[in-house]
Amino acid sequence: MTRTQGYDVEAIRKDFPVLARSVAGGHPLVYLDSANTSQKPRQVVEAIERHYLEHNANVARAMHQLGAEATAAFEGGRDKIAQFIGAPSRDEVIFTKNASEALNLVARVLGDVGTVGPGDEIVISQMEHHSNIVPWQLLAERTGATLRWFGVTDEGRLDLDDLDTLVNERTKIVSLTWVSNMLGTINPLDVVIARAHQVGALVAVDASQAVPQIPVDVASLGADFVAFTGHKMVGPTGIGVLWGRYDLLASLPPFLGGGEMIETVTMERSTFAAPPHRFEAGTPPIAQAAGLGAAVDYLTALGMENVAAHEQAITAHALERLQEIDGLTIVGPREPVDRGGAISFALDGVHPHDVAQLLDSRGVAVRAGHHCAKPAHRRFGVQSTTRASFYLYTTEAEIDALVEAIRHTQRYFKVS
Amino acid sequence: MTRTQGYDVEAIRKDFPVLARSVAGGHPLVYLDSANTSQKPRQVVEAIERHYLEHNANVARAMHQLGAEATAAFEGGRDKIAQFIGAPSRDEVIFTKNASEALNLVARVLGDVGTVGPGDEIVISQMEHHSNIVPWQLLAERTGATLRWFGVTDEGRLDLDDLDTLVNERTKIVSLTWVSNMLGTINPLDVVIARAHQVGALVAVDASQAVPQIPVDVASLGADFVAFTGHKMVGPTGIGVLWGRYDLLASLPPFLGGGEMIETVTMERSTFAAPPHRFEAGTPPIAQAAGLGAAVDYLTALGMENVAAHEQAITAHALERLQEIDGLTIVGPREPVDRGGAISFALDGVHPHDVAQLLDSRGVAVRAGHHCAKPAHRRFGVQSTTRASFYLYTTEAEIDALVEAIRHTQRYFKVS
Amino acid sequence: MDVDALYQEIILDHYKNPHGAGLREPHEAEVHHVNPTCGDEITLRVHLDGDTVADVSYDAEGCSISQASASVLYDLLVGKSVPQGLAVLDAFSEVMHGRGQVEPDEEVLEDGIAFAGVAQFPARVKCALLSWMAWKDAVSQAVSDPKEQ
Amino acid sequence: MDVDALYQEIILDHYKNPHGAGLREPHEAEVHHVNPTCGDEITLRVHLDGDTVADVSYDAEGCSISQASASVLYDLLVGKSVPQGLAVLDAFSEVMHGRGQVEPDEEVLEDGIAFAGVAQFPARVKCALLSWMAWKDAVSQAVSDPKEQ
Ligand SMILES: Cc1ncc(COP(=O)(O)O)c(C=O)c1O
Ligand SMILES: Cc1ncc(COP(=O)(O)O)c(C=O)c1O
Repeated sequence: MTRTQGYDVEAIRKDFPVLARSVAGGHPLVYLDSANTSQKPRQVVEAIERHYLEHNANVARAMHQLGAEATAAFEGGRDKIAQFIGAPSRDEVIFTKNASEALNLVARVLGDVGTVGPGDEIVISQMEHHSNIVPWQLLAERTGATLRWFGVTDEGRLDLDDLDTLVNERTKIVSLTWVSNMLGTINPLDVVIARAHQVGALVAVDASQAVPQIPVDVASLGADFVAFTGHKMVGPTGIGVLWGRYDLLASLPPFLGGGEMIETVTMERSTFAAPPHRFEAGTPPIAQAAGLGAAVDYLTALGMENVAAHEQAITAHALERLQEIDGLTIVGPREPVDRGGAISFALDGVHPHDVAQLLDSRGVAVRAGHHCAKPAHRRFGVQSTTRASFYLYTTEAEIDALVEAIRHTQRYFKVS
Repeated sequence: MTRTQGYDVEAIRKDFPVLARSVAGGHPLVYLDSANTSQKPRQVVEAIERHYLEHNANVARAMHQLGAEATAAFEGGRDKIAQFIGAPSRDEVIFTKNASEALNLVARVLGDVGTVGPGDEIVISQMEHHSNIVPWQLLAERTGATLRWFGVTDEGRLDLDDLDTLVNERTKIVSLTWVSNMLGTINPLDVVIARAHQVGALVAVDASQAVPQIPVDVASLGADFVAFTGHKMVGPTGIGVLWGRYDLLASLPPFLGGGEMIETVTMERSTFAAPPHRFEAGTPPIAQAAGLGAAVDYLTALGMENVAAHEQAITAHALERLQEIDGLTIVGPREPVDRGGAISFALDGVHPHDVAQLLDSRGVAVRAGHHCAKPAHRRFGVQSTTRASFYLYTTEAEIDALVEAIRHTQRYFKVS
Repeated sequence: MDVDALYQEIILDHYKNPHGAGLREPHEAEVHHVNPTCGDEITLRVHLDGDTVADVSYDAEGCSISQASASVLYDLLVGKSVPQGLAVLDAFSEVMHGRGQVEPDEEVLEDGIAFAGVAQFPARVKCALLSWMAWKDAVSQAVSDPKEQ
Repeated sequence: MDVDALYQEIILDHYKNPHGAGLREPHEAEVHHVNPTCGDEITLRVHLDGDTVADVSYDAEGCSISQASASVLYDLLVGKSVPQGLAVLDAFSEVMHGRGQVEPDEEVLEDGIAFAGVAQFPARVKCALLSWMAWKDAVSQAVSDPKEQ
């Protein structure tokens, strides 16, 4: 079995106390739901705890020592994120509440500024998470623009056959996921971005599943906006990130109005601060930014190349083992090539809900349902699937436990 | 000095480790910036820590044991908030990222649904926090509606003289703060709500400074929306609350689109879940809701009547002591009547920034600036003030330390 | 929590051989309900003959619990009067929301007592109630607008 | 951090008696800058005579640091050429962002060296830079559009 040089998964697991838990029935927890949310290492939780108990204050506007400490923790989180994703400037990093808000922010302000109107087109894909579908549907509805989308091939890849007709001179915005949370597919963003920019469209990338798993450099990616979320990258809930090109951000109006995002306010009118603050109304997620900074430190110490290699190795093992099971059909690419660590599957004769319940009774935590990707499910003629997803702490033994629990499920429901 | 029966502030302070800190120069911390953000008791921080290390999972959509535990923690936070504010139904409690998002949510969806247009009026007041000004300015700009406002009397009270002309049949929305974060004023909401409802206007209340300080019962208040924020009520950052009347919420379109807020999604169109989920796109602030639940438990154990009485007593003491200082002018009501625990003041000959800096050098943490209330400052002809604000852990000795530090400041700048 | 409490033999039998499945004519109301969390769906029709539930027909896609529950609903409600049916629904809901503390009445719920175990699995209660909520909705539509359709 | 490092005697003197305060004619550019955090404001005019900074006039409201900084700016920049002035601005900025690690050059910064202590108070750096950023903005406007008022 492939092992990344010097990557010690057993040592890593010690940082995640929950992984040593046992669940109902006394089974050790086998957590295979990391595409849904990742577990948090002690280092991240302690950073949050320390922040609250020792340095808590509001930021920017407080000029006492505690305020300076809290501001350093918060803005330090921004610095760390900027460096982690290769942002040319820290001022391009906007903190939101999650990836969904980041994507909605883009859709709302582009709508407010008149980027799209009747006759204009917005292009997404059939494999998007609902958070990268609904904001664009709502924008199209508000503005009269038309929503179009890339299809998905039988293998679960982005169908680029009609790239040049789909993305055309009417296209104003293209918004695409980097890694599919359902199919696991890693999309070839470069060709889409190149085509979109050729026709003058803006490109937003949903990197919610990418930033946790693979080394990301937004400068070389070349997109205009990149959205992701803290809780999937060993960070806290309650914080997401929107990265945007500075000149573009500087040309856009605010999304939410309130404290921190203004330059000056009179009853008649207000002027607004420069990015990123223009887009951060109200008290920001201060402790969460401190926690996310610790998450970035944690990932950086492991090395994102190593995290990606581990994910790759575990996914290869899982693809191989799962395909040994009769009656199990993987929905999405079956080869560990351009593929992230989420595997959705159907099991003949047992509904995904029931699969998940039986696995849970063996301590194996997976997700069942549409994984916020109903159109992708419909594309494959299934209403729901069971999904196992892996992360930097997942072991081959856990994959083997998954396989054993699936076989148990088949026996329980008498389908094998 | 008045003391609330059985309210043991010294015992309470032991729950807040940061209050035992000393800051630069070895001075014990005197934290008088609670209107900006409150400190957090150990109980809240531990609830967050425990959640992350033992029960972390995504909610609703995860059907394994950990997912059930996380969902119980998150929805349990909602139950606690609902009970704490007297909400007729838990489904009226929407989690946002902060109070600012809650107010913007209301402004955006009322705009989307066409509540206001040209000729219609929105009424706010001159003492609002920017978070209750800017969203309405932006709404007025987007829709052609007119923004109007209540003035403020010389004493710092809401000027109700022209209530009946200001709130008239053209008025569609009235949005008002309950407790001013700058002046400290507690507004007589009942008369405004009665008048607004008489003319058929909706009423939003910014309760960001009220919910932390006084017993709140939204059912008897009678407003249509109430917004507040977790971090000012001994809870975490990254979470706010919008309460709304259920029938009203059920009639409104979504604000942000994405995971969790849908009923069904196809590429062509989507339908949306019932409130509160309709308004909670994406992964919600899960750990923060668990923490906010612990904050509510903490406040409930103290008793909000006791918290309010303590605030009242401390504020009375502070008003008295501060007025002993020559050259100090309080901006806002000088009597501890219908008054919250924030006192803004000017000191002759010393700019508020410099006051705050000097106080900080003595360990006394206050805020200097416009406190996100520029129009209220302009109303009183000052560009900024120094603000001391108190909370359930503030002692009379800390007020005395403030007074001593102000006198030191006057000596330092040779103005006394 | 023991998974055997959830997957009672009766439930698995109804799942494999659902009673009354399929959409039939005549009907006075048709509704479509979805469990947004997992995507389970049901299209359900109600045919009333005066005050009597003459038929309940449905097309459901979902897990064993939601499918079996629709099958049991068919057995329990067809032939009853609307008020009787609503009383059964109340009894069923009460058990479902009872977190395993409410003793089901076999006289009233018949095979439905097998769902008592579901009440211990909060995430599955919505599965068991999907068809019942759909039925309630459909009946109220049929009663309020009996000529329509 | 010792507050005396911040409030040097020189700073307090400039604060009490600001040099060059008030708005004057003629000017080629006028700007208004605000520190959004605290509300400090400055309206600042630049008058160029050829390449020379002939006058800098201003109306400022703010703390001792921001007021004294405008006063020192007046002393340092009036009479210099624009490139010389920008070099002084660079030197001043460098000290301000140096977190107390950058040694100021008295030849260049004169009274401005008193602001070295400000660099240890990150929250106050913006106060010290407010007038300088306004000057930079005004000069670039005056240079790019010399005829405009
Ligand atoms: C009266 C008032 N309204 C609104 C807010 C905004 O709260 P938040 O910053 O948490 O959005 C605050 C606090 O900053 C406030 O004091
Ligand atoms: C691909 C993708 N996009 C967007 C999201 C939304 O992230 P969040 O729920 O944190 O807003 C997710 C995760 O749920 C995701 O997997």
